[in-house]
Amino acid sequence: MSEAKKQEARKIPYVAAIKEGVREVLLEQDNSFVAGEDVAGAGGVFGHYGGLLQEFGPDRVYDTPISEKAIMGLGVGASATGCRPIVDIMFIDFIGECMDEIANQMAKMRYMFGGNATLPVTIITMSGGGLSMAAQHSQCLEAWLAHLPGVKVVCPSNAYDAKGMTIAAARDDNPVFVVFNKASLGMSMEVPEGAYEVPIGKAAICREGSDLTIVAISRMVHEAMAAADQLKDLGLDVEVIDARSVQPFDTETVIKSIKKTHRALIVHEAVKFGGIGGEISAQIQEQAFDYLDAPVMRVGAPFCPVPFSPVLEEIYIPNADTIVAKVKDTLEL
Amino acid sequence: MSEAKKQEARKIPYVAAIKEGVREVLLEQDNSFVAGEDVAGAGGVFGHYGGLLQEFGPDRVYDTPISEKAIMGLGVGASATGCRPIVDIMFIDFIGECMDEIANQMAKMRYMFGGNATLPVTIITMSGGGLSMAAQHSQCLEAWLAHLPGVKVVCPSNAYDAKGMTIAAARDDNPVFVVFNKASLGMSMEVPEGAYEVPIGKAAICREGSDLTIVAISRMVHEAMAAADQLKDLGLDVEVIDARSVQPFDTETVIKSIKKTHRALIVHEAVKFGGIGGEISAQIQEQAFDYLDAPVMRVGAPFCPVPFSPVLEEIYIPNADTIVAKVKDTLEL
Amino acid sequence: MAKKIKAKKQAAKAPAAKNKKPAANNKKPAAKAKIAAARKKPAVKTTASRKSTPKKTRKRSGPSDQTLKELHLKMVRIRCFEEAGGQMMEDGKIPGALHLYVGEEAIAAGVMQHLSNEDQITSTHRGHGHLVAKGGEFKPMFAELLGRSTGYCGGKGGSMHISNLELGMLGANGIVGGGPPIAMGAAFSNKFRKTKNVTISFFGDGASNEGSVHEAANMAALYKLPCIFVCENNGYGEYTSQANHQAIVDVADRAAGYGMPGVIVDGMDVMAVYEAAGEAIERARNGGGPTLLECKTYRYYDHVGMRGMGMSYRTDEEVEAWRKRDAIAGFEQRLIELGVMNRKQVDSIYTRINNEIEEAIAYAFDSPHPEPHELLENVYCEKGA
Amino acid sequence: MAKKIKAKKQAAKAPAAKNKKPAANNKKPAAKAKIAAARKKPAVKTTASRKSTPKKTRKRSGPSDQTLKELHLKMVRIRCFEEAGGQMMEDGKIPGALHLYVGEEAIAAGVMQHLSNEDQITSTHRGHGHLVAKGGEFKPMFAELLGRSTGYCGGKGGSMHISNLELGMLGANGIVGGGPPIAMGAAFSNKFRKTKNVTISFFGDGASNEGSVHEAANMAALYKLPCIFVCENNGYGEYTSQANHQAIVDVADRAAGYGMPGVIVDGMDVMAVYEAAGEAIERARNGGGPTLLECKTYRYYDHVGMRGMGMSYRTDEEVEAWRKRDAIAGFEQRLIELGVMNRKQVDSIYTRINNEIEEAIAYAFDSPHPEPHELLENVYCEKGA
Ligand SMILES: Cc1ncc(C[n+]2csc(CCOP(=O)(O)OP(=O)(O)O)c2C)c(N)n1
Ligand SMILES: Cc1ncc(C[n+]2csc(CCOP(=O)(O)OP(=O)(O)O)c2C)c(N)n1
Ligand SMILES: [Mg+2]
Ligand SMILES: [Mg+2]
Repeated sequence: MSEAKKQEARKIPYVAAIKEGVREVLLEQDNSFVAGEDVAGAGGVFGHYGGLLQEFGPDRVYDTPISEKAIMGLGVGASATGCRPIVDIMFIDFIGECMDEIANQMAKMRYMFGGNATLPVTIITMSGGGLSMAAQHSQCLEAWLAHLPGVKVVCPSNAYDAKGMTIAAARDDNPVFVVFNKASLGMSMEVPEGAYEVPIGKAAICREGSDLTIVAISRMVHEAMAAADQLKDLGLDVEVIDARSVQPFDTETVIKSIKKTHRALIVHEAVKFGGIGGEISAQIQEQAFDYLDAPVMRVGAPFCPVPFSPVLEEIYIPNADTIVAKVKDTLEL
Repeated sequence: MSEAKKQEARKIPYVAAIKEGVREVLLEQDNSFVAGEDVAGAGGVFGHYGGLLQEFGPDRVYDTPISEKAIMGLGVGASATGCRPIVDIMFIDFIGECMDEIANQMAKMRYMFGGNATLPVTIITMSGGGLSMAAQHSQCLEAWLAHLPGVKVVCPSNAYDAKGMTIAAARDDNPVFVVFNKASLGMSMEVPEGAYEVPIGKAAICREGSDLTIVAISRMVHEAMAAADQLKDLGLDVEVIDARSVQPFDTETVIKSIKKTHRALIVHEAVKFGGIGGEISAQIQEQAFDYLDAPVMRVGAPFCPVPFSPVLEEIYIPNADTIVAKVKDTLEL
Repeated sequence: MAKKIKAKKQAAKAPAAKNKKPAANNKKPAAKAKIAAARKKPAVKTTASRKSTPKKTRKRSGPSDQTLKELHLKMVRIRCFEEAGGQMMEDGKIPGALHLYVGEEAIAAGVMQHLSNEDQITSTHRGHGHLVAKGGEFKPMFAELLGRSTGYCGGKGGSMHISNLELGMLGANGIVGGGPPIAMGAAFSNKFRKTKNVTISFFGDGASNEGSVHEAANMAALYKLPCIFVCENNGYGEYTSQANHQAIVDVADRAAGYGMPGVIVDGMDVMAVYEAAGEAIERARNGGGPTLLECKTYRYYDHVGMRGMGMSYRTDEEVEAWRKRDAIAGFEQRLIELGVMNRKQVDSIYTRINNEIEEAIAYAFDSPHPEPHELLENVYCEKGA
Repeated sequence: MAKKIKAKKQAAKAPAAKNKKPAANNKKPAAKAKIAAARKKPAVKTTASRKSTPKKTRKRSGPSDQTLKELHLKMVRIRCFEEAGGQMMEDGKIPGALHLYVGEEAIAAGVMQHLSNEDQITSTHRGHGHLVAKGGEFKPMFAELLGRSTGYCGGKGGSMHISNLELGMLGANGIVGGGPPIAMGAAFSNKFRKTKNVTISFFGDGASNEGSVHEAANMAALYKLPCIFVCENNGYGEYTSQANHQAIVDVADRAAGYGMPGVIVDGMDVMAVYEAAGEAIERARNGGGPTLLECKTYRYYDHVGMRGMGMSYRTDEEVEAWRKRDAIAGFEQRLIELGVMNRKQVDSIYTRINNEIEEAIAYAFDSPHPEPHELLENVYCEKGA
């Protein structure tokens, strides 16, 4: 299914877009249900499932015990046997509790069984800092998941994608992680009513430019856009790409852009060392080495846990200024 | 402490070197103990703890239940309160069972507590394929760990390092993962008696060369050495670096080499996408962009789980031929 | 942790930080007899159909006046700290989330009364009370909640990671079920190092469904570790009632499955907690291994922050019924009856503590934020065996 | 899984693949009375001090001749498959590790007798027996053990991941404790889709200490799912005895802590397993929720491979005592007594099955290895709702 046309100027926040996406899935697919900690009675700790229990009833929306391994097992077992579950892991920080179920069961079952199993399960979770929630509630761990053949991972940066990628994920017959960003929950934009898909595996060009390509993930897209404005004043015409999907990653769109701009910077909120930016950087120079006029730059969080202190967290999370500083430094502007 | 001089031509296999390392630690540190599944009575499923129970008694060597979360918690809690535990996770594939204890407790405790906690714990585990053990017993997951500020990760490729890094890890006041390779267990080499350290965070130059630097991890070092021989015949003088430590990573040694050779290839057994090779590649071109005569190459496992079929696994795991083919292809030899 | 702001108006106004009395005392004081009756017939069922042998419900006995006063003081210190901290959060002065312990004070006080600094505890996301009872001082605690460099964690931990290893407090924890494996490890260490120390692991009813708790309990029982698993069963995990997260009434029913005693106690009765904990701790110190001690309790406020009433997931009547059984108010009544203290002395304690708190808050606000260079400090420590 | 080659010489030679009788029959046949006595007083204790109410030890009742024959056939098929497969491994013909089910056949047979292809099971690393009893065919099974493209998993899974979803077999599992959460999810699916199907989760005594089992059991009980947790308690997890991995004797003691019935049964008695499983399955089909069914059993061979005797972690006497209670030999005796079969008929079954196995092995060896292009296939599937 292709992306539906945007219909009218109806603006809703990211958090509401998630809910609409899930709602469309529940309407569309009889064998889908939602299960997670506090998703039913409380409608999700961020309200992104609000009202779904009331609308669809307790047979479609389930509060679970605080048991991430069981939640993930529920997703695996139910999807292998005729359901299309949407399971929720409240914060991506908690996937350590169920990495075995993710890595050794969910991601590998189809392959190990020679194609004999199909797991149409969607996993919704929240990532990112900025809310003073400290080291265990602010992480970006998409790199762990992206390293796992057998699962897909998307990180919608805006309300439109939040809804469209939720629907695309649920329609996909593979396990798909939809990693939302909790600091973006209030960001509003135009979002069509009804169901539409934002395809998994396709990056979006948010701003065209000719001098530098910034590939950004999740909330960093907005910082990249702000940085692009600042860099304009320095005479750099910046193209901004929202990666959207980190597994599969849309290398083609990125390489095409860099062959035009000859310079690349990758920005994510995750710790830089070992983050997905390394993979992207490596791919860029593997595939566009002769086009590069400067080293591929990376901006990510420094090598430490997320600090609680708001003044430290402010320094910790990459932002437009960090991006601009990196560009100035590397390109000696 | 610096590396002790090798004393005499005593060759022992990798598996015995691990045991000697652990034994030296138990002799040296009264507050150390070993705990893990089948490490005591059975001496480890690979025999790498053989005889330690008999020598040190049941107060120093413990069989645990099959409870990886508890094992890791044992390491965290005991190291925070005056012990220097060595805990064993039989296969690195099983760290998914305790990633929360690793990522959210062990790695972050000191930082979150403002330096108030010190965790001198060593974690020993086995990684890698080649033994037809299929998708859940053959993985290389060091990239997950290396992405975690707060832990160190070393991957000894040979018997000498296996012993010396075990001792260095146990003497380190931080959590250190010593990731051994199970297909290397029988490889013998000269190993000194007594205690010595191979420093964490220092790469080793295994072979000097002037045309291409191969940075290899764990067992891939030996494949890289074999590839270097083949490439010599093609007229390429290859330098081989054993990364040894992936966290911290010895960028300095690698960059220095590449500034000499102008070409780089990274090889690891882990799945290429999202593996630590991306990080290394990104760092190389960030820090030696102007020195590079060719794109930084990567060789890693293809994007699928490890297949059981020996014929498929043979294709799956990178080897000297894969490395040579990659070099020929990229450099158009 | 996860904070949910509901649209509904707050039904009962939360008491301000400066209240001299615990929240329950703001209500019409219940008659002595009524309190006693409520305590004898607690709203919580302490017997369940499937209850297994080693579990017992405890009754009061008689410790020294000094002990009684200390128990009381611990509870009051927690209550006042939490009311003040909660109010600061409501006023937007504390970054992040605050999980208040108000209502559950008897557990921290009753357990910690038996411990020295060499005994350890692991705590939860609801951890201030545990730290206060373990000897935590107000100044570095408030400073930590504000993320200041004078805080117990230098501002890097905040409420969810507040800790002090010198006091044997191995940390609040943002991970539900994060504490028990660590506590088990510390208890292992105590046994290994041949100390007589014990480790207490506090965890909630919700946490009891985490695999980590299961593994830690089994290992503790196997090795007969000096580890006490204290389940603070307040009937909810966030907004999900116990009935919606497990098919049992008593978490203590799980003890038999590990081969350790399971004990249920009225968590609103500090003496009952004190005695049951004392017995378990003594057994642990003497090599008798772990105990699962379940304390039936209640949190007066919401999962996060200070709203108490008008919630969709629980009734105001339920809150009121529990508040009537307030551990502090009831205990004060008892102390006065026993002649251990009089009302004036009780009141003066609140005055003193609230003054201390006022001072500590001022200190915290005056404290500097961490310097930028601190960001990358203490990720690792310098090597050395 | 982890294979440990010990230096000690093998004390008792393992029977070759071509044995027409189960291993136990190679010994001097024990007298009828002796077998019966052993069964009445099994070496395993089925009563424990902390046993809780809903647990019971089961006795035999009377199903049809047809059922008895099918139970017997299932066990013999497993035994013969395992002996043959084990021998192939010892001969170096099977790559990787093989965990043999020999000795535990009564459990797979007794449980699976109640299931259709629409009922699911999750298995363990010791999974061949479960698949055979669930209807697995020898040809694709041997082919899978050899990693051939005609195997159930196209050669990509091998022994530890052998599976067939059409048969409702959701996979052997290389992860200890990997199955129960998946089984719980499948049971959830059965309930959600309003089928009458059940899911069985097999797991070992060692696995019972994994957090995943705890979480799955709690969730299954909470939602009253049609899920039966069958603990195959063979007294060891690898080389560690139960006494060294948990402080309890009966894993079924854990059932009460989830609010589900716990049942202990002699896992060497196929009728006892059949009946206990039948009751649990019927309850589950009728909406009565999960059961924890513990079967006391024994693996004749080592954790991996075919060595049976002369192990450092268990005595030969122990092995012999269990072999004397062999489920198949005993059941054959009983069937002959009951007149359901005679010795000749029994013998002819072995002949037939061993012929079938011989054929299947030849087929497997003749089968092609996967093609290189298959390496990257089936990582994902084509999209489509
Ligand atoms: C592993 C994990 N899962 C989920 C959460 C989110 N969470 C924080 S507190 C909480 C409820 C805990 O309930 P309980 O253990 O009963 O403690 P209480 O809050 O009642 O004191 C939840 C689900 C978390 N922090 N960690
Ligand atoms: C998570 C995990 N931890 C450890 C192992 C290694 N291992 C494989 S089988 C086994 C023993 C399992 O014991 P039990 O559950 O009793 O099953 P049994 O082998 O006795 O049938 C162990 C420790 C594993 N495969 N997975
Ligand atoms: Mg609770
Ligand atoms: Mg077992």
